[in-house]
Amino acid sequence: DPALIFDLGGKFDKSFNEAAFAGATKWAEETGGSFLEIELQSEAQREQALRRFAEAGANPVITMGFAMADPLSTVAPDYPDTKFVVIDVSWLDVPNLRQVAFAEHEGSYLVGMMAALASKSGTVGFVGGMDVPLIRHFGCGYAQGAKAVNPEINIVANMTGTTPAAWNDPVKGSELTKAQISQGADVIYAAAGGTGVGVLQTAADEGVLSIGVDSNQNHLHPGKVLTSMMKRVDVAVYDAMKAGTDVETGVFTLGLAENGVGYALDENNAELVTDDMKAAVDEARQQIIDGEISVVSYYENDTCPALSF
Amino acid sequence: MDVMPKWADVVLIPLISLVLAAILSALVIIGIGEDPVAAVSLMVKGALGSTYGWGYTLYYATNFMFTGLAVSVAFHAKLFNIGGEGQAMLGGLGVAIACLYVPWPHWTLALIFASVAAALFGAAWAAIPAYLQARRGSHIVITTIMFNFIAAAVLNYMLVNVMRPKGAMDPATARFPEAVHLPSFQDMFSTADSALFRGAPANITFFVALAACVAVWLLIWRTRLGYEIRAYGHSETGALYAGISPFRITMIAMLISGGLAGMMAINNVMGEAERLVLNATEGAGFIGIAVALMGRSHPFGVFLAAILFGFLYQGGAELALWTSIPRELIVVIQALVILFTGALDNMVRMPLERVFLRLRQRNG
Amino acid sequence: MDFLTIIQVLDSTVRLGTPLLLACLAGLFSERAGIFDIGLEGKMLAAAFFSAAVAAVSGSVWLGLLAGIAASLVLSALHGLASITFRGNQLISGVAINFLAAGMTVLIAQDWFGQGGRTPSLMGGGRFEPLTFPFADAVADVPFIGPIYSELLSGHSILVYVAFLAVPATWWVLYRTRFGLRLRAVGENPAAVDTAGVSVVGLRYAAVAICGVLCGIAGAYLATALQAGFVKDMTAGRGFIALAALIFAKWRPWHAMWACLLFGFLQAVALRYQNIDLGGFVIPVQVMDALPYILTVVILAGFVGKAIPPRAGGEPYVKER
Amino acid sequence: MAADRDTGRQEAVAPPPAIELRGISKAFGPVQANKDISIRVMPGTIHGIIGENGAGKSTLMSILYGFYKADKGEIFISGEKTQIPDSQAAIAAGIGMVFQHFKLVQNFTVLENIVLGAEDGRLLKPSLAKARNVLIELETEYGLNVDPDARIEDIGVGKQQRVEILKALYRQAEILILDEPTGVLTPAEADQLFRILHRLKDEGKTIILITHKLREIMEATDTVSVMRRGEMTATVKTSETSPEHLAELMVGRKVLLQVDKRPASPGKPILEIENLRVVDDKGVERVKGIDLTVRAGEILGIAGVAGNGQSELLEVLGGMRTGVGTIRVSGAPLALSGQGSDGQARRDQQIAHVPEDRQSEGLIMEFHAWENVAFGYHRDDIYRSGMLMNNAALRADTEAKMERFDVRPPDPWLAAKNFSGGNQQKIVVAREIERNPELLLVGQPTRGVDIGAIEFIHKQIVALRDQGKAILLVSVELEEIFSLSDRIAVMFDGHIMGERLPDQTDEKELGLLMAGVSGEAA
Ligand SMILES: Nc1ncnc2c1ncn2[C@@H]1O[C@H](COP(=O)(O)OP(=O)(O)OP(=O)(O)O)[C@@H](O)[C@H]1O
Ligand SMILES: Nc1ncnc2c1ncn2[C@@H]1O[C@H](COP(=O)(O)OP(=O)(O)OP(=O)(O)O)[C@@H](O)[C@H]1O
Ligand SMILES: [Mg+2]
Ligand SMILES: [Mg+2]
Repeated sequence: DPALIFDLGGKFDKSFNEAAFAGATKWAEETGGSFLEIELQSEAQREQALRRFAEAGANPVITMGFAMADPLSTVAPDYPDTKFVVIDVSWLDVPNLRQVAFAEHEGSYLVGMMAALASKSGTVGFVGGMDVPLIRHFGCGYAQGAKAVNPEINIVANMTGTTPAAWNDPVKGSELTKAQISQGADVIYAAAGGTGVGVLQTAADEGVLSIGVDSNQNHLHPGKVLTSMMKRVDVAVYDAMKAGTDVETGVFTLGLAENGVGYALDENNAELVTDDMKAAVDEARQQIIDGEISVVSYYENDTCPALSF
Repeated sequence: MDVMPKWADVVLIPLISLVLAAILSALVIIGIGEDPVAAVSLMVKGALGSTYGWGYTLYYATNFMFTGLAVSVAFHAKLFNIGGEGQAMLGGLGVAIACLYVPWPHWTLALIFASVAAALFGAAWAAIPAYLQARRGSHIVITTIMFNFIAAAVLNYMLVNVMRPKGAMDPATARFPEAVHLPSFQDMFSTADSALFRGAPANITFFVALAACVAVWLLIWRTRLGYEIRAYGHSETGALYAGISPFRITMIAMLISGGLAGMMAINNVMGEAERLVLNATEGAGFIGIAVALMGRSHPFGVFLAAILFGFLYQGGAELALWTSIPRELIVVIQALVILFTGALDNMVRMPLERVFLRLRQRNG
Repeated sequence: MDFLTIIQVLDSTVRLGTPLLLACLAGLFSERAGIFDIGLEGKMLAAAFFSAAVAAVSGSVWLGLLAGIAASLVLSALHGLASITFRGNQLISGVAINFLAAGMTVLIAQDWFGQGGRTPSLMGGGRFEPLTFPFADAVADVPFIGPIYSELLSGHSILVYVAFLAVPATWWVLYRTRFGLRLRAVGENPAAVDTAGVSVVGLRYAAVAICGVLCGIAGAYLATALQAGFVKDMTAGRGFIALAALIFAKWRPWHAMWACLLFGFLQAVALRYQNIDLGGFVIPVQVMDALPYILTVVILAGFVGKAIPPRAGGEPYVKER
Repeated sequence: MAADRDTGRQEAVAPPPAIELRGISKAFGPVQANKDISIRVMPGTIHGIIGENGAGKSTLMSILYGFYKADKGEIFISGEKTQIPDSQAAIAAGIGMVFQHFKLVQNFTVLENIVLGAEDGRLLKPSLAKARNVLIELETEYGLNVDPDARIEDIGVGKQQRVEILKALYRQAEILILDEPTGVLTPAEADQLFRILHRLKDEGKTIILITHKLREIMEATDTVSVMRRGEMTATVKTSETSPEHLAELMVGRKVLLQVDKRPASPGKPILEIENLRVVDDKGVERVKGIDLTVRAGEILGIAGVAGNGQSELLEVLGGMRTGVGTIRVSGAPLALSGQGSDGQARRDQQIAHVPEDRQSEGLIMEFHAWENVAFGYHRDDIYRSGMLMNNAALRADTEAKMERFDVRPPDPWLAAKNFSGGNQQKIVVAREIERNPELLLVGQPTRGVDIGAIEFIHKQIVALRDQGKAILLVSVELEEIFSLSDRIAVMFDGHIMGERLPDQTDEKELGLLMAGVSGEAA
């Protein structure tokens, strides 16, 4: 059986763990298979879960999040017959490891464009969860996309906090949203886990648009969520489980070309996305795929050309 | 004067309380549609049934011993230090700085100096609330709560903006050099043909924690300083009468407390993760409050309570591994254990006392 | 900072201060009666969940509010049982209640809704809507007064007004009624109350129950007025901040209100002014994030003298052993 | 008088006792506090109860007042069997009680304390207004004046006790129980209390009075019961007994009621105080420039109503408080603030201190007896072994002290709180006297202590004097001042009103001085 290790946020984090769980569930429903799973509670359990699942014969062992990189680099070599999969890591040199990274900045770029196109005020917002590089990475792509549409655009970016509570504080998310609205923002992108629930809610209540993250969150407030930046963790997990022990190892970066990231369009936001918007964004998408536009990753030198944190 | 023999108070009551907590936990497990017997035996086997399990149980227990002792020492001076969490975070910073920026020739030296650094950083973080309490009367409960939040911000800043290796996604420091690797139980106890404590994070710090228990016991019950701390804790006017300076005791008790909380970092940062991550303390500072209260602020009690919580953590991990029981169940079980052994102990004691009184009257 | 921004910050202050205020008053009743309560956080959380859950299921926010209060009352009763009837350690009991609420809310939420420890989003009658004062729109453009009336005073959910009315009400109950006199007495010297022929246990349970009701309203406000549903751990430490505010206020109702508004204000300011640019040097977001806490310490050290808790607080009332 | 005729008529119809207790037993865990106690208290009388510390007096009265529940036994009020499960029932039955340790809310006003639990109606204002009127009536009727709006923490213990009595009267108590009411009163206050009690008695109220002072029993009561070790050993008519007899009944042996002491032979000055001024925590000046000298081999007694600066004087001398002025001990100046002015420094300078409040200052109630025996001296080398404390030496020392000072039970492991007041005091006195200090400060050495223990403690103080040590005694008990002092200074409002020799003055003169009427003027 495959095994799935969720990160500390838990499998219902309204974010990528939940997406992974969705992918795994889909696989299980389709194949009738079953999988082992654990929601980590502490740092020390990372290695523990890897070893225990590997020893129990689980294969592949799928793990979530960049924090697994370090434990994987020590554990995976001990179990050469087990295949490991990690999401959000791309820099390890371990033979029996499949590393899946997403070009979140590219996806964020597209929704940034849509935000700028939809904005009437010339101000758009970004609400992050805890201030960590990954979230800056999201914000950075978003800002670049927005500026590509409107170089004069004003981007209000906020982080919710510095403790893990920042991922689960919808009340603070609401207040940040209200603050951004009062600063003129009329489209707000939330990359903040459970806090984002508050952002989307308040945006809907206050009559401005919001942008969801990770999975398709358009349905949360139909007609009020402009789009969602999709990060297809569910697909990555589903594919890995489907491939089973034969899963291919190596580094896989899923960008726009691979449909690993993208923006969501469905009946819930159909009315919000005009044909012009769609055309502009799709064009940019193709240009990025073709290498005509390069979206700078925050990781490249820990700064963002379009936004300062 | 006491109605009950001491053993009943120390052994029987906690045992009955634990059983009650277990029964209620079982009901909760049934409530979410799982098998309580299987769950409990999985926990016991997973946490205590192998050296591997013990290796995790004792690792967690080591953390809780430090934070529990920290709360206890302050408690003896009637200071409620809720700041263990922040002090442990800062302790981690001290360890990381000591391990990353000094080329240690051997882990023994590194351990000594990292301990000192951890204690100093933790103590420094306790010093300001202590000073404000002693000189300005600012309530230490509020200031230490505030300092927990401030510590989180400091750590976040340091890891995101200063100590993170360039381009790394993880808000964490680089891995510590091999030379400061602390011997784990596996390194210490495994032989060529039997691998004991395999992969478990318990390490030499456990013995440091044990030594800290003994040292705190000596300090509190055997030294003049400990005598003064206890005297001050029981009666401030009494301390004044005896020429014990409230300022001095408040400062010293809080510095020791903060130092102990900081020293937790040598277990989790230096011993386990071997790098400093954002979430290093994981609430151990708060568990320390429960551990100290349940251990009645006595080092031996703290030791036992820490083991109990270590067991719950590791047993909970096993549950999480092999069942799909939500991890919040463990939180509920912890709550019930704290409730019954800590807050509702009189519910057991009162009837038991009546039983013993009757026995006594019959015999005498 | 222009006038409108000030209004908005103050508006935000009111919203952020309200749950603090309700929890703080809750703690005030309990602690004034001599029962320390660090379980405010847990009670709020339980109330937040049950109010959202029942509101989601029934579609009625009022039923949700009642359920939230009931859940908080159950935990209050547990605290009372441990600390009044069985004379246990009040701090431990509070810690246990916080853990219990954190765990049980998610367990039950998962069991009921299967949405990962969340409740479904509340729609329509499942939420407390903002109350708009008469003529709020009409006067909005009047300079100065207009925004104050239409933005700051009007447009909050009814629970906000309940919270702020609870301040004079608390003051009145505490200082103008027989019950208040006895309540304050039992927190100072329970033996005096006992020998005066009044039940210490009864009074303390009453206080703990009031505490439960107020925490219940606080939780319901978070989940059904500020938000439209429950998210795990959504109280995010507000119970502890409320406790800090209570000590800050030296256990007095009007001071409690100012303390909570101060905390709310500091948070509101910090939220709005992240990344302040001081001529090239950008203040890190972490500093702004920690600012409310740093300022609290500064204010506490600089301006607020020693806070002396109710004398019998934290100690169970034991006549004979 | 009308009252006389009343009693005459009632006797004719043989009235039932106001209170009758039958077979009351009460155990606190293993301790049998009351064993099968029966007692009858006639209406319109003052009934005294005496007994050693821990004899069970307070317990018995607390049962009558519904504070404790008896394990066994019956209570009859005016001949009717009455259940008293709680204080409410006791109040309803017309019983009022003034506890040994007052049950007042410190930060409430007098008025609030009085109405607490006896409010009419849910709102406070009318209750308070009504109580204020009743209070004024009661005050004029009994001369019990206190400021209704003063906070309890701001008024003296004497006033606090009046509040307790007013509380009972406000509830229209017909039966009033007073547990050691005079322990904290000045003679004048005590006299006034007894006048009030007699008035109440004349009105037909029944009074139970618990006290350790035989003189009060002899002067005030009609009947007296003696308790010993939880049992009621005797009930006698006061007119048919004597103090010596009662003391013997109480303690089980003959007791010397007068301290046997030789005249002093004072030597060189040990303690010299010049122009000492002390300000208290609230910023009020409590000692306003006093000069005093105590010589080797003499006891200087400081008389005064509580709250006139004596406590602050002792605290400065003991290093618990700062002051300004000059103090020399054996010629060497004492630091009065800053470095070297704390209790440790005082002990280094051969000053020992029996503090006024043994429970909150002199002892740590949770500590074992053996830990308390080192309290304040815990840094001494004799209690040290290497870096640690030498607990074995401490325990040995404790056992020796317990034997020499007859501490009961002689168990070093017992916590201080589990000793009776008298024995707690013996531990403190033993610790301080056995240091053999040059100067001994003693505050209220026998407050609330039974006569057996008083006798013992007094003897020890005199013995230290006879070794040529200087002793400064502060006491509100004039009797104690008279029997111990070689010289008496009276303090009033922070000033020394005058010095007298005990055989050249009397209680009346001292009483005037204590009230601020200077000797010359009188
Ligand atoms: N609250 C209590 N809990 C347990 N035991 C108690 C309590 N109060 C009193 N006792 C026990 O009851 C006995 C009688 O105590 P009590 O206070 O009635 O004595 P007393 O005669 O009033 O003494 P004193 O003259 O010192 O006031 C004590 O020796 C003690 O052992
Ligand atoms: N809470 C208690 N638990 C156990 N024993 C107690 C308690 N309170 C009092 N005692 C016992 O009561 C006895 C007498 O206590 P009590 O308080 O009546 O002393 P006391 O002589 O009256 O002192 P004081 O007159 O200063 O109050 C002691 O021997 C002690 O063992
Ligand atoms: Mg008594
Ligand atoms: Mg007594």
